[in-house]
Amino acid sequence: MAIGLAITNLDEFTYGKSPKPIKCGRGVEIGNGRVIPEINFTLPPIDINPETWPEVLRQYSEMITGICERAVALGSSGILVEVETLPPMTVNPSWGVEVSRLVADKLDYYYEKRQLHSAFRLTPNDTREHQRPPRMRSGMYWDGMKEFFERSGEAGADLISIESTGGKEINDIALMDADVHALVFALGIIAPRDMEFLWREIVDSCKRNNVIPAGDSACGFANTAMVLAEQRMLPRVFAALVRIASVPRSLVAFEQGAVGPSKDCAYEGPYIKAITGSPISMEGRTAACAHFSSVGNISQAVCDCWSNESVQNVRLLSGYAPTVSMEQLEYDCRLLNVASQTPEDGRKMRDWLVASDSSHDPQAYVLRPDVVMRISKTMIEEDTPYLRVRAGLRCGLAEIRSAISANQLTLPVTEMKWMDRLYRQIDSLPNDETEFIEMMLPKLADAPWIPSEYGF
Amino acid sequence: MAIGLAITNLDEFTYGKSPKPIKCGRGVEIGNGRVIPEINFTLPPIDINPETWPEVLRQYSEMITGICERAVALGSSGILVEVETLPPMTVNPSWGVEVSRLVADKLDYYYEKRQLHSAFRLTPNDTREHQRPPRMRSGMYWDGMKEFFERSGEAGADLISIESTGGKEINDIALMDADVHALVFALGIIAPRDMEFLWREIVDSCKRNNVIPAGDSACGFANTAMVLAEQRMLPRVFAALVRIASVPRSLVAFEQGAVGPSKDCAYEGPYIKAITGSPISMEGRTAACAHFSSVGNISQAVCDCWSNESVQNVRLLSGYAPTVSMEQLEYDCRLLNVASQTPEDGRKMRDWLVASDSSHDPQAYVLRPDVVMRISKTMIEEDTPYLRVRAGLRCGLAEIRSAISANQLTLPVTEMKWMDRLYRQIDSLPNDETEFIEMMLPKLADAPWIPSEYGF
Amino acid sequence: MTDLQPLYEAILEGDAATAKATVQEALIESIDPQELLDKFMIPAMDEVGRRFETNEYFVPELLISARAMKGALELIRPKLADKGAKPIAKVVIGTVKGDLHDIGKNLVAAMLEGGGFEVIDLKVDVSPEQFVQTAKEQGAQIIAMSALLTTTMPGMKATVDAVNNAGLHDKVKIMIGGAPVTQRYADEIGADGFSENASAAVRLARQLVGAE
Amino acid sequence: MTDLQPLYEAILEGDAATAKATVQEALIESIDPQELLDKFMIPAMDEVGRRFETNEYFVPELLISARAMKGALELIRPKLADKGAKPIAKVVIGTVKGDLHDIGKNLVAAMLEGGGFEVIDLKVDVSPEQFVQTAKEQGAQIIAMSALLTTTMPGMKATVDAVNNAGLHDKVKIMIGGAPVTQRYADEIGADGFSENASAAVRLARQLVGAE
Ligand code: B12
Ligand code: B12
Ligand code: SF4
Ligand code: SF4
Ligand SMILES: [Zn+2]
Ligand SMILES: [Zn+2]
Ligand SMILES: [Zn+2]
Repeated sequence: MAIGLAITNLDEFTYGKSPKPIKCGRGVEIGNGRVIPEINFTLPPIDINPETWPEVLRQYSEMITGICERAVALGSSGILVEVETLPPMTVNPSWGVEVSRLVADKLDYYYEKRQLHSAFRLTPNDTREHQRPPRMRSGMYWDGMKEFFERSGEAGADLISIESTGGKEINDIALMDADVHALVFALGIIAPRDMEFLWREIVDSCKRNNVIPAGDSACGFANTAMVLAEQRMLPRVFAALVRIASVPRSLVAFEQGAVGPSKDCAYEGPYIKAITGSPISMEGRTAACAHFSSVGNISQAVCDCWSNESVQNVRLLSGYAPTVSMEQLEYDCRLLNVASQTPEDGRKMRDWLVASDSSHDPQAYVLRPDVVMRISKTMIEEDTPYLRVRAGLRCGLAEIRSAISANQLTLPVTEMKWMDRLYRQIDSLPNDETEFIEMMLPKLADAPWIPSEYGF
Repeated sequence: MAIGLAITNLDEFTYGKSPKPIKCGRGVEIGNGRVIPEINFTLPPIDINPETWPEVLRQYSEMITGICERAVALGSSGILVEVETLPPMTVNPSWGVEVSRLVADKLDYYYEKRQLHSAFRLTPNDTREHQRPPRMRSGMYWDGMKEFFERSGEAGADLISIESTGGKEINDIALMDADVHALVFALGIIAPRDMEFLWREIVDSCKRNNVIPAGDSACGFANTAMVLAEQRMLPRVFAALVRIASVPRSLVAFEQGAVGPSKDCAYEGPYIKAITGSPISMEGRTAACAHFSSVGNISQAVCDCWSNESVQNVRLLSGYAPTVSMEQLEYDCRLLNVASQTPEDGRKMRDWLVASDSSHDPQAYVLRPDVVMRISKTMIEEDTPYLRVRAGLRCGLAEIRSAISANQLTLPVTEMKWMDRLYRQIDSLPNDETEFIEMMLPKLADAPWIPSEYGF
Repeated sequence: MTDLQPLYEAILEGDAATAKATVQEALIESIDPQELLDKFMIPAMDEVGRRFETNEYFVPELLISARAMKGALELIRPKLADKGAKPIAKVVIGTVKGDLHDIGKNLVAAMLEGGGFEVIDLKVDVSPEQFVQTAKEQGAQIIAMSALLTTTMPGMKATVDAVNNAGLHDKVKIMIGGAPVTQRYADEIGADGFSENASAAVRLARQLVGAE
Repeated sequence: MTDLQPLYEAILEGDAATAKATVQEALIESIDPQELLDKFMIPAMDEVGRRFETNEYFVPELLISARAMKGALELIRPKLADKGAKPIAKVVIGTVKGDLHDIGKNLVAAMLEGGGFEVIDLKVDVSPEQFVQTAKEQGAQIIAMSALLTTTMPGMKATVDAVNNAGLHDKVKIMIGGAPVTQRYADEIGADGFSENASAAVRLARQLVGAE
């Protein structure tokens, strides 16, 4: 269990550099001085079935070829390519393996013929919630996932990630009601239990297959809140707290052996980097194709990979959308890497990225590197995910409150009343985890989850 | 005729600031300290006819609403909106006016209800080449254009631009053969003659309608070359020279009374800014949706507006593509504007933008602010467009040559032999314009153009 | 006589206890339940809707008010003349086959209920057959489908086709939604309506059954 | 005997004068024209194509070589046995109605000519009727259309429909291209082929007429 932060000096908390860099794939280094693009892509509207399968493969081939060609044309020093499978490809791992292999082979080709450095992150889905309520540790969905992990080497993966969803059944309820207690139960109690189970399996499988266990994303939790806040369905300040509350959960993957880069859509990445020292992938304005956000620049401040999250293979005026993303990411990385040729200049760039967003939205504010370090510190002083979530929420809300007083952050008037509501809810969280669990179990008796899947 | 550069100090040649700022539209200032986004958008595949017209209007309404909503949500301090009409809307100006009015009304609405500052640039097409060979000064196409200019006030335009094509008949030939003499004839002799004629009309019309004449783009000339170079159809070094050769032509609009901001796709903008002091709009990585380029960052170095060029109204995972562009542009501008809070820092950012691209491609190299200033200076020491083009090409090629020797620029080996070829062609351009014209007219006797339309 | 303004306030604030207590008192005092509904409860929900549309209220506030409304309604419904209490129409809703994104669908369902519709929620991963069968059995007037994945969108077309094949499309209107769905797609597959968000979904549903 | 290697070099370098001079000398020396073609000229153009595809050559070099080839070919054509000299097929090409972007179309036309096709170039802004009429009159085997504007793409469908209506589609294959065009669009409108670029267009044309 971590006792101190891996990064203790704010000056050393910056983009492109992390205390524990990674070498992977075809000559790629992550977190060792340069930010590299992480490019993601997906299918346009199409049904996935045996009949459409050849077309699916054609599309993946078209996408990865366009991407590699553009990366070569721009003289990229290296790219990270992610394939996040679609559910049918995980339920039927042979499909997933086939698509992945196709991509890996192309990367080999471009490495040999055109000297393009690359690494390949494979992200199988968490399909366990295809059953409702989900079964987390058995059944056909879990079997499919396990098979896929086991075949990740065959699939050509250099890194494995997942956006796991254990605890989301309760988190969804928490979001709809902006209910802090349910949120803490989801992210502080049951999600970490599932993460421990899941990541032990993944790390073991990675060892057998010589693949790097990279990290997990609280996407189904905190990004859902972010997207809802962006649609004005939830208060932004609540979404900011959900982000903080997701940190202890995502950290579990690293405690089990993940080494990064964390997933692009894990906007909790800066916390992970501060705590563990592992490199992180992040996304922001370049991911506007996938979701709008209020952290377009600040999300870049301490990234090691810079991503577009995901874009469909649609035709734009210049070419296909994945190729367009590739170009944008490469230019963004070029700029960051030129700026960081001296540490002082790199920090200047980082601070501009931070300053350009941090006062507009509490979700941006809690990604400020100094704020991240302070909140992370209070969190890891605690020993269990529950206490860490509680400490993080307390500290986070206090940070937001004092930023507002100091005019460093503006909050829409409609959200002001939420400050007190949230404070009261956080304040009433008991010290004792068992007490909290006993308080919550009856309240969640009717919720669509199976307590025994989480060891209750 | 200009005798000196409007910007003589490299330190004052930077983004967001120009010697002759513009106030326009609903509280927008351009070139007065802050870079603002210029957002462009166009229809997805659809035939334009009376039957589809309601759907066309619905699409424009959808696009501008999405854009304004996002700009408000991100707290934008002001946007420039461009509508570049499609040919049927210029041939039938009532259609063009209707679409423009719809957009202008939405901007009024968002200004009044949501305090969104905005200005509206209307860019009717140059449809004269719908006839081949084109008639430049009479006929139904020219009549339609004149009518549209005259109705620009009614259409709600704050600024008028055009991407005029006079001389392109010859320029197209020059590009296919990489023929410098034909290029100089197109851009140094006939294009400026047409620009003088056309922009006198536009400026007069603008005066009558209280609209600002903004500027023209050598898109049909230099961007065609750029796109062809990007597709490896033309040498990059040739495309760089085409860019330089286009400057005297685009300058004519300003000599006739245009005041900027020049068009986004006029990558010759930095030259225009150095020479005239007018603010410019530029595009780069954010315009990858419209065309790939090798100037994604450097194009931003001295911009006053920052654009996406054009994107179709297609659905991406987050929302419609124009809304996605709006978000990306706004974040880019935020970053630039935060960085330029002190002049030194603004220059630092500018220099990083420059350094990140300038050594990769001669097209990027000739956009280096110092190079721009040197080439601009030799150009305006001459009195006629022909001599300016000749001087610019000489100086430009010499700059590229010495950059290569100094290892400040790498050129693909396949292009090396072109350096000498181009040098010989440039070197053989006569001092005397009349001599040059007499040399060229017989060679172009079979070309698809009408000399009398250019006063021959 | 009981002051009834607190009923309005209680629904607006989502205070179910006070709402129910006020209704009970009023019923003891024999105040016309129709008047309670028309003068206080419905205006309160209208105000909730307005605040939500103008971004003064967020989803949690909307849901909590809807629950207060529901609680109060349960008390007066038995006492109401039949006419006022009938739902506008029955809606069968669910996410399409393979799609587990249900937050949007849940919101649409909640808003439809708040808007006076009876909602039969088939939850997630619903096959065309299930939609058709339930709509038939329950005599529903609307089938509402949600999809968030471009790869599950074809399930919408499959359902429209199934409805057509079952000869049901003259009795049932089909509405669709979800982030990747567009009006164009709705037209293409022969759905009767599409809307961008949950509030618009209620207006759309009203239009489809001719209630607006 | 004349050294013929300079003929190969001249075409490769696009030196039309030398190419023609060498051919003339060779013909005086009664060298078999078929041998000139097969051993020197065609291999030279093949090498030009290879260099273009591998980005060693740019368009100007391609065009200038094609012109040298054409000049040399004109000299030997009258002396060739009929069989070798017939074009593979006739192609009617143009940009669709309303579209003036012709650079891509011109390249495709030049490459098709270089690849042994006879090309009838209707230039720009070509109506469906013009395509159909010309194809009929000239007995063409291929109609090739180019569009760069999303707003003119529907002209491709209109032309396919016109070809179908004229009962011509069993005699003529339709190929399309241009930046916004996709394979999917080609399938959708019933065109027979699409290609991304000019070199691929030649391969496609060969396939369509069964020459490959
Ligand atoms: C939350 C979320 C999840 C959560 C879902 C939680 C839940 N219980 O629903 C989790 C993490 C589980 C998840 C999983 C997956 N997701 Co997801 N997810 C999202 C996310 C972030 C937000 C969706 C959301 O809830 N929005 C908020 C609601 C309120 O909006 P809404 O659904 O659009 O609904 C509104 C309107 O559309 C409308 N509406 C909705 N339904 C209906 C119906 C009718 C009849 C009408 C009239 C109106 C209407 O009204 C609603 C309210 O205003 C989106 C990103 C995005 N930008 O949308 C991705 C997104 C949809 N997911 C995506 C993906 C890829 C997946 C996964 C496949 C990931 C993976 N590889 O494992 C899995 C698939 C699981 C499955 N089989 O369905 C992609 C889809 C890409 C694609 N090709 O289609 C998206 C777009 C993310 C991205 N940018 O890549 N996801
Ligand atoms: C050059 C150019 C022009 C020049 C055209 C010069 C000329 N003589 O052709 C000028 C300036 C005149 C021009 C005008 C306009 N243009 Co323009 N233009 C371009 C540009 C920059 C490059 C096109 C080009 O020549 N590419 C190079 C060639 C070699 O590539 P290609 O055409 O794709 O061809 C290759 C393949 O597609 C294929 N191919 C092509 N045809 C065929 C046919 C067959 C059968 C096959 C098999 C293959 C094939 O092989 C070719 C070689 O490899 C594009 C930008 C872009 N990103 O493409 C915009 C672009 C096409 N233009 C655009 C627009 C909007 C216009 C105007 C409407 C602008 C205006 N508002 O006035 C006018 C319209 C004029 C008209 N009625 O047609 C938009 C289209 C947007 C839309 N909604 O569709 C584009 C995409 C620019 C943008 N990003 O906004 N344009
Ligand atoms: S954030 Fe947007 S996209 Fe990234 S993955 Fe979550 S849903 Fe899955
Ligand atoms: S550059 Fe690309 S897009 Fe910009 S306008 Fe020219 S063609 Fe017309
Ligand atoms: Zn995710
Ligand atoms: Zn992701
Ligand atoms: Zn342009």
